[in-house]
Amino acid sequence: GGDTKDGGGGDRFRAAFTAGGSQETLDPHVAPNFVDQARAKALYDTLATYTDDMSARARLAESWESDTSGTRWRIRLRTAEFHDGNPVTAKDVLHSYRRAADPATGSPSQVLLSAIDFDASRADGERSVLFVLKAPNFEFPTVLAGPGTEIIPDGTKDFREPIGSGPFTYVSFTPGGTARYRRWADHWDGAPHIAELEIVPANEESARLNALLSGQVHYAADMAGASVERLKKEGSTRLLTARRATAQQLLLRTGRKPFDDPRLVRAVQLGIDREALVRVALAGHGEVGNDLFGMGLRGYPEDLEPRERDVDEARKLVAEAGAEGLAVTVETSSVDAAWEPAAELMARQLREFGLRLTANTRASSTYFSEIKTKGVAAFNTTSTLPVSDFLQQRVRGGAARNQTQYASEEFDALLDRARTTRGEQERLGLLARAQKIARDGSGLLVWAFSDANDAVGPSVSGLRAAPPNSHDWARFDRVRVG
Amino acid sequence: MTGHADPPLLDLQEVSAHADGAERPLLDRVALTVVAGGVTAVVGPSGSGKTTLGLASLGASRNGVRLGGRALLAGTDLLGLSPARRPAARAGTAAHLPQHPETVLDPLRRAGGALTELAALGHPVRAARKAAARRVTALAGLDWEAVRRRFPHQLSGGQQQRLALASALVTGAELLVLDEPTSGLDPALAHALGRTVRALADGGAGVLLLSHDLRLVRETADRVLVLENGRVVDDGTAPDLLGTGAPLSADEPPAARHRATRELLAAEHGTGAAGRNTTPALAPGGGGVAATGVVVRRRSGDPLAGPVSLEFPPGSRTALLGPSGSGKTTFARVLAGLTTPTRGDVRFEGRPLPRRVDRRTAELRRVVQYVHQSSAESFEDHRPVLGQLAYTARLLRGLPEAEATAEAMEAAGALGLDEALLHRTPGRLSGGQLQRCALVRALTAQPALLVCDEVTSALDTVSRRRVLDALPRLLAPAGTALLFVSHDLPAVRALTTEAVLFDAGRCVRRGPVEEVLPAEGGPHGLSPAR
Amino acid sequence: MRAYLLRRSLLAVIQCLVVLVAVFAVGTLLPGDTADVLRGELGTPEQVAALRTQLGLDEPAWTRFGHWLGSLLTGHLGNSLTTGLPVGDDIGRRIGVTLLLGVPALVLVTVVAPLLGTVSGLREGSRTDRTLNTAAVVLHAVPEFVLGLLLVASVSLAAGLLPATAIGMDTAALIAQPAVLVLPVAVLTARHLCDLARQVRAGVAAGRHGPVAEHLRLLGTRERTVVLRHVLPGALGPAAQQFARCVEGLLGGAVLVESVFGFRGLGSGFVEAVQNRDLPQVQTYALLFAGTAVVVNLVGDLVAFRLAPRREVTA
Amino acid sequence: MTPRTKTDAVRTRARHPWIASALLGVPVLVALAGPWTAGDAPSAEGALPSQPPGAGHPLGTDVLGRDVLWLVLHGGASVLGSALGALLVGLAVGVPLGLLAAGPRRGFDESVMRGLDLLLAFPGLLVLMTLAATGHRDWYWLVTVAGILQVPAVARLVRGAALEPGSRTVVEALWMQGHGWAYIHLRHLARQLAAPLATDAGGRFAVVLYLLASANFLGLGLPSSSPDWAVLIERNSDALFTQPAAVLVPAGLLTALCVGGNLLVDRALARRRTDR
Ligand SMILES: Nc1ncnc2c1ncn2[C@@H]1O[C@H](COP(=O)(O)OP(=O)(O)OP(=O)(O)O)[C@@H](O)[C@H]1O
Ligand SMILES: Nc1ncnc2c1ncn2[C@@H]1O[C@H](COP(=O)(O)OP(=O)(O)OP(=O)(O)O)[C@@H](O)[C@H]1O
Ligand SMILES: [Mg+2]
Ligand SMILES: [Mg+2]
Repeated sequence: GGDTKDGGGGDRFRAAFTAGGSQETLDPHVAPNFVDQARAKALYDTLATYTDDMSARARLAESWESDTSGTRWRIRLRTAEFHDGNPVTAKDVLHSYRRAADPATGSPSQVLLSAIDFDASRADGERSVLFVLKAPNFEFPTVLAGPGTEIIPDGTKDFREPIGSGPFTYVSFTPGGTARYRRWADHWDGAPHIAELEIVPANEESARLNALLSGQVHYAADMAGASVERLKKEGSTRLLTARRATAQQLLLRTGRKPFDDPRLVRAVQLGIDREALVRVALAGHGEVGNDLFGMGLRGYPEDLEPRERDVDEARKLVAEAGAEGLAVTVETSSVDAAWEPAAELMARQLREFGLRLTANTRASSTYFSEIKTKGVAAFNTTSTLPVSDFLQQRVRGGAARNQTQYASEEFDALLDRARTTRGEQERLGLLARAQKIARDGSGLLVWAFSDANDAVGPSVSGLRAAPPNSHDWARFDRVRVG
Repeated sequence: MTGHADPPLLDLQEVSAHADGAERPLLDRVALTVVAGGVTAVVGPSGSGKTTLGLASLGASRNGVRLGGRALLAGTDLLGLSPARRPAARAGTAAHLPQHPETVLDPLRRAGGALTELAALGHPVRAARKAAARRVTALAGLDWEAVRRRFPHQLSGGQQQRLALASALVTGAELLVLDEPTSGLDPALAHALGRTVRALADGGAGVLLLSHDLRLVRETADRVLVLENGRVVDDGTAPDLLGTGAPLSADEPPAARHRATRELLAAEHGTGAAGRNTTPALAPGGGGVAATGVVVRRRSGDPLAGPVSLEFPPGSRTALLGPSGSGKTTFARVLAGLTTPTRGDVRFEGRPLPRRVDRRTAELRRVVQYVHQSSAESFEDHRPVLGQLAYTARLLRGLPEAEATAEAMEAAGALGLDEALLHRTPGRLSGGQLQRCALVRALTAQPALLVCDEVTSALDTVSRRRVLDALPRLLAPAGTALLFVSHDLPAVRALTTEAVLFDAGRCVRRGPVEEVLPAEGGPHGLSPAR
Repeated sequence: MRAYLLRRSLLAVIQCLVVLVAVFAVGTLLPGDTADVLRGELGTPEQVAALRTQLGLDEPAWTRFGHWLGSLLTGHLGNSLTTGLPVGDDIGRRIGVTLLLGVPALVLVTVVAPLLGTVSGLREGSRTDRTLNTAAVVLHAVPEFVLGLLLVASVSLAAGLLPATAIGMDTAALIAQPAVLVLPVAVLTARHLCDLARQVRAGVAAGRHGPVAEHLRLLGTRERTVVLRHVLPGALGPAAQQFARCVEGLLGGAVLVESVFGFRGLGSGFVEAVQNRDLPQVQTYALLFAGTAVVVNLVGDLVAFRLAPRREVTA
Repeated sequence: MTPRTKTDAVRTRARHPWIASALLGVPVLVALAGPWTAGDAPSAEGALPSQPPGAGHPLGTDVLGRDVLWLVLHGGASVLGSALGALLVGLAVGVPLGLLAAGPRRGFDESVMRGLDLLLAFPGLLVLMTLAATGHRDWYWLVTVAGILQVPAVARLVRGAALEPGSRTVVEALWMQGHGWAYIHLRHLARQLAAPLATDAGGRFAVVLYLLASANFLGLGLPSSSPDWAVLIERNSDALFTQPAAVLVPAGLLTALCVGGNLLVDRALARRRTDR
């Protein structure tokens, strides 16, 4: 469709996202960016989805149940069809999960899915799947909602003309370019209200903002600092602000000098001025963090005291460690606009108690792969995830994504116990205990939670603010225009 | 001849010219007329204001010169118009041949195109322009086919001169202002030019001729004015004022002509033989500068000069003669290291000199000095001349600045240049003054060989006499050999002992001057013996 | 002339090769590779290693370069590491966008710059000149994105006259809706236009008082002819070089304008390719840019050669 | 008789270029005197970022919550220094190369120009990215590289402009008179080149300026927290509409600088032409 009339026509909805460029595919299992998720949500369904607090809610799955050990999970599918008219069956689910669990595919959920013993798992009739896990896990349902676990028809390898069971059907797509979809009237959850959906790339924030303000798009994802201010002033557009959506972290590598000395880790924890960081680096659009991931999510220990700044104590700790005047380099990049101001501010704050912090700005595209091996301190952000997943993947000793090199047998044991614990309350209690331990020693400092902002045009209804990764974020089948 | 009822083509009334900072006016209430069909000539010593007058008569002036009075061109007072409106008043009515034609030819335009374009001024019909361009090219003494596709820098000095003349003629103007039209031409061409000018006048054009070439003036002019220090000091018909060209008879009443006129006439003849008498004997056993087997070709392979082998023993005086475009300058430039020969080399005391001047050490640069044919272009235009002259002795002979300046001033004085002149920038000197400056600059190097390319072409008879007299004296101290490239046969006779005749890039005759040159007063050409 | 052209063309090929080798060498100096970029934050070491093998990145660098060069000789530009598709596909799409921006800008610059430069140069020191000249310098000195954003805010958002961005539009859509191009082309043009116009202005101002021009006036040539046939050609000599830079700048993609207005042209494509460490793609871009630069320079040289003939005598 | 042949260029001579001088003078003054007039530390540290002008902050705050006025007063010297430095590097290398290429040696001409073509054909962005990635992040690297990147363009310009004056009679006469390469090229020819070169340098200054600024986002050169005007513009670009002062004040100063400088250069050139 070459028609590119401005939005507002009623039946076509255009949404602008930061895109990944020419590397993009419609393969839902390779979904590194938010825009991939938005596209996947249009075309595909997952077995479950996340609610705002990251607990799992059924979607294509009608229900799930486990045996008492938590190793065998039976999933029952609802009646649903793919766009080509074929029903969604257990076979499709197994194919999808097998594919996503293959490291060569590159699914973000690969680590979680690799816990499934596919040789033992099987289809149990047309609409029922039996998953057998390699180890018991009562948090398994959250895996079913993970990104990169979309259900594709059995045997699918090619995604040039993708077929899914989502609310929209594929029309056209060029990598790095516009993706077009049409309403699918036969979706099990009811047909979308809009006739067409276009997801357009615009990497520059100002371009997205201008497009929204001039009515060229209805939805502009990922608005930050100054744009948010401008939108607030603007008035006619509406901001969708998901509070505490992104955990802003400072990773201190406890496996390396100088942060192998817990006194220095503690000094930094005590010494940084989180209020100031939120006020300046996040321009006030966030909340002070308590060095724990997942504020407001299921499993977050709400009862912990907030960290109070204590410069004297920090200075003492630094002196004890014999590290006065020690130069530390923190890795940053332009991946997140808050990092460089934060680094600058932290440098000033750390100077107050004797540490000299300098920032090393790395190229954004290879930042994450570089900090896996390089440096002693680095910035990082994580958007909303189930707390247990986060702990499993980032904090557990030896986990692939554990970048602080924290290793605590006590913490690992608590996590293991939690997984095998059936009772929800009991399980969350164990998780809370684990988190308390990790909070002091893991070197993973969550210094703030920043808001995530999207904006919609004046004619748009049916969208609400929701954290990225959750079900309602960037979901356009309930949207109305006009 | 036209009747007096017609208004004159050009009528200058009380024209004055003032320069910033000059104590006396460059032109002092000059009046003159040029009528259709007539040739009015202005003669006068170098620096008397001829060029200034020529420009003023077209309502123009050089930088820093202010004009006053009235210059009526075909009845219109040019000086009364704003500068922007003057070109339109001149278009097709008046044309100018400047004294330094090389500076006014557009370096980016081929000769043919530039001429055709200028033809538009006098030929509204497009078709006629090409034909007109062809015709005037022939009239100026050039071969259309040969020059049509050439850029100005691909032409010899004389050819540039003729091209500039052609551009003046092609506008079809009724009034021609010709400033030294024969300065770069060989005698045959100069003679032909005289006939052309006369023919043009007879055809109805008016000509204002500014020249030091008294022979040309005699041949063409109806009326002659003598200018001195910006004032008209003598005025009359050509025969009355200039006579026949024979030496002045002693019994003529002094009052008949002004002193300045008499000086001009007196200097025309009897060139001092002093130069030749003082020629030292040739040093035996060679030495000095020698060119061996020099050949110059264009990139395309066309030969420009050579093969030529010549020797210049210390103290020798050689003339290099030949028709315009015969390769004299090309050869001279090879000696100076300005043109790289395709084959052959230049040796000094048996050792080859580096081929390019920038590869020569100060010591070796001193060996051959060269005075450019277009001497006016060889100065930096933003600094006073004196400083530029003094550099030679400073850089090449290591003299301190004060001494070098004094020496340059002395040499300049010997050539008739006032000290005051030397403190000006080159743009404020006359053509003849600059030419002598260029000579001073080369002389003060005290070279082994001095190559002079047409150093008398811009000089009036008086200045020329001074130069010819002074030159041998100035060359003597260092035993400098002289290669005198010239069309000026009397000067050649006065100055040199040996002569080389070039034609089409080859040396066609050589020997003592008397043998190579035709007898004095004979035919104007130098017919090469084959 | 023909021999010269032939020699330069041969040289051009060699130059491009040298640039390619250099670009590749530099590319291998950059940290990380495509596998790192594609797997990003969430990639586990196994996933990255698997991808690396799959992409052939575990081969030595020069073997890869050899492969790429080999396929280039057979007329294929190779496949992108990130998409697995022929690199020509993506670049082909982007060239259209860049040409749509660059060519109009180029035409504008070519026509308007000599015009403004001449007008200004002929009236050197006058009010017109000072106004034009000041405007030119201001436009040139204001950062491109500030200019772009201010234009969008005033023309598009406040006045609603022109579309604000080109996001989501491909070549066909742009052709169908050329109004989108107006603002970005204006921003692109502004900078180069000013550069070139000022260069022409300086040349004209210098040439109009030169001896040749004065003499032509003395012969009665009309001012227009003096300017058009003599002064302007003389001024265009140095400007030709500036013009060559401008062609290069416009055809090589304009990263800033592309991002402000949301275009997907060669400029952003190249940045993306470098960020993705997609060396086959980077090299193809480099080849394209180097080729453009070499050709543009050749043309610039020929023009300069004609506008400033050398005194050549001997071989 | 009153003088009549006055050209418009002469007329301007009478008036002093107050406007141009002020345009150039104010930014230079701010750059040089700024650090003395403002204290050592920005006042009211840790204020809200990107606040419009108000009490305590006459020009508002920047993205880091620092006082824009303080930053502006402190950030001129580095921007002028580094841009001028880069420009000088470009000129110092480019001008002699261009002059050499315009000289009589064809072979040399070809090899220099073709060599520079390579540099011209090489994507400059890649050079910057590589520098950043290989750890050469100090400002002098950036200044040098930004300067080197200007060399081909400068050299080409110089060569093009020097070809014609370089083959004039006067140059030959100067050689013959014993002048060296340096005098002829750097004093005599440089005068002829002054006009195109000065015009180009005026524009190139802006180019270098923003090249340096944009390199900051690659992590090159000055730290992103430095008060440098160019960095300020770059860093605050997102807030152009909410806190315009943070962008427009430094941008205005830089623009004034460029405009003033260029106008003065133009005048000087015009004056030289009429004075001859
Ligand atoms: N701008 C100027 N300022 C001061 N003096 C000048 C200026 N222009 C020319 N002159 C002087 O005015 C006088 C007349 O110069 P002009 O060129 O008219 O002489 P000329 O008669 O043509 O001499 P020649 O025969 O040597 O060409 C000379 O002495 C010259 O030095
Ligand atoms: N650069 C060039 N390219 C092509 N032809 C040239 C070039 N320079 C000179 N010529 C030609 O070479 C021939 C010899 O020129 P040269 O200047 O040596 O003559 P000349 O004897 O000095 O003449 P004149 O007496 O007119 O000064 C002329 O026909 C001229 O047109
Ligand atoms: Mg004269
Ligand atoms: Mg000659």
